[in-house]
Amino acid sequence: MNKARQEIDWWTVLSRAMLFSIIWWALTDGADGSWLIGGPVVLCALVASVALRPKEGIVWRELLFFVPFFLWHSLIGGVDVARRAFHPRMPIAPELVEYPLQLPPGLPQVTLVNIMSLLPGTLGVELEGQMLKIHLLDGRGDYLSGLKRLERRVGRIWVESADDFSRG
Amino acid sequence: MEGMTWLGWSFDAFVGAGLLWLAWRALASPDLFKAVVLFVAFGLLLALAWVRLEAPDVALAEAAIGAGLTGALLIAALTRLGISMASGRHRNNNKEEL
Amino acid sequence: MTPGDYLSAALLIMGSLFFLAGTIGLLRFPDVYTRLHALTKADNVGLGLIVAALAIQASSWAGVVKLVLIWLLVLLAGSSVSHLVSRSALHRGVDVWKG
Amino acid sequence: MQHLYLLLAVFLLLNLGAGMWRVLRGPTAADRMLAAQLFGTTAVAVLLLLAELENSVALRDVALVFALLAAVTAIAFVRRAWAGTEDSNDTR
Repeated sequence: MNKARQEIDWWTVLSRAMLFSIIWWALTDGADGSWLIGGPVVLCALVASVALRPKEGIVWRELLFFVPFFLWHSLIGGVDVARRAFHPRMPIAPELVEYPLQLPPGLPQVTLVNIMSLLPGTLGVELEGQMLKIHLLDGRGDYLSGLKRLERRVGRIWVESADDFSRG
Repeated sequence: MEGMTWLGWSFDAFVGAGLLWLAWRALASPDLFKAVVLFVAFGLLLALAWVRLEAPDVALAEAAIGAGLTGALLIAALTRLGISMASGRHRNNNKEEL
Repeated sequence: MTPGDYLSAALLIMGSLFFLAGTIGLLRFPDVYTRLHALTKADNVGLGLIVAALAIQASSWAGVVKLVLIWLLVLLAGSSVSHLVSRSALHRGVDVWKG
Repeated sequence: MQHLYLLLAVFLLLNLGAGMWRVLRGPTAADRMLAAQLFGTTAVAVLLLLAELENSVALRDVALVFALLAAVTAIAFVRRAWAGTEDSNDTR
């Protein structure tokens, strides 16, 4: 268990404490009296999440840049699929393709698969090592460049070791 | 205000009719897996009915227990019983009875 | 009606249209995989627009955060479930429909 | 505004009814499961609209529970019922 031995930097603890506090605050609609329970709950969540934290860390700045990118492209994805569903001739040409991944296994790959399913035309089907099976709604278009860009972006969000947190 | 009550009534009418119909279909379905999915849908609609009856606490319980957990438990029970998925691979393509 | 009301009314109507698109896709598309495309993408965008519309109307910031939290949960559930279902469909040997 | 909320809630409910067709027809179990997933998302939207309509915060909590549990049934389905043959034999 060298994971637990890793140095726990204060930035990780602080950012997570803040995140959990915000979630509690939102869940209770900002009721003041709720902090009597909320304090211990946030503390428990903090302890659990720091103890169970994966070896990859989040670069918050990259995540912040990723949010508008994701929102815009998932909107395009929705419009795209809606257009195909409403279109009288239903212009789809589904295809199952394999895509070699550059991302390291674990969280980065899983994030990619999950996010991909919300973006235009792609659906992550199966992850086998460094090979990802993707179902395309329309195999005729250019999907590769979009995927590569998404992969690079996801790769920048996750950094290898937890110590790099603060430098994000 | 007139339109408001009319809309409210039509909402309630859809929920009520949907509940009866779903209950009947779930009981009458020969395909047990289909019955489970119908039951889950029934739970969702019932939660909406509780909301309309101004009982959000009951709706909360119904959403958690009725639609969430019971569906999962019923599926687990179905698998444990060893009843093959009637709509699995072997009957993939034939049009089944409604 | 204030300008904010008009904006959120427009967002609400657009969101509902995406829900309609999701249902139409679910009914029209030919196989499990394509239906998953329709469901996850259209419904999540639809819910996102409705959440945005209600966030404009929300009276407190806590309400806004809670709405966003609900949307994120649905996003997470939707994308994970679509991955799991398509994966097991592939394992079960459900063929990919080709036009 | 109030009219719009209720109108759209009715519209989404009708949408749900249309999705019912997929539950009845299948053809595979996964298709039925997908329809159930659609119901979950639509129900969250309807609940949020009703919460706004009745100005009740408690209803948003109901929507939150729906969102949390939306995946449970589907995951139980994938893990238990629809996994490959090697999983369907175990009696855990």
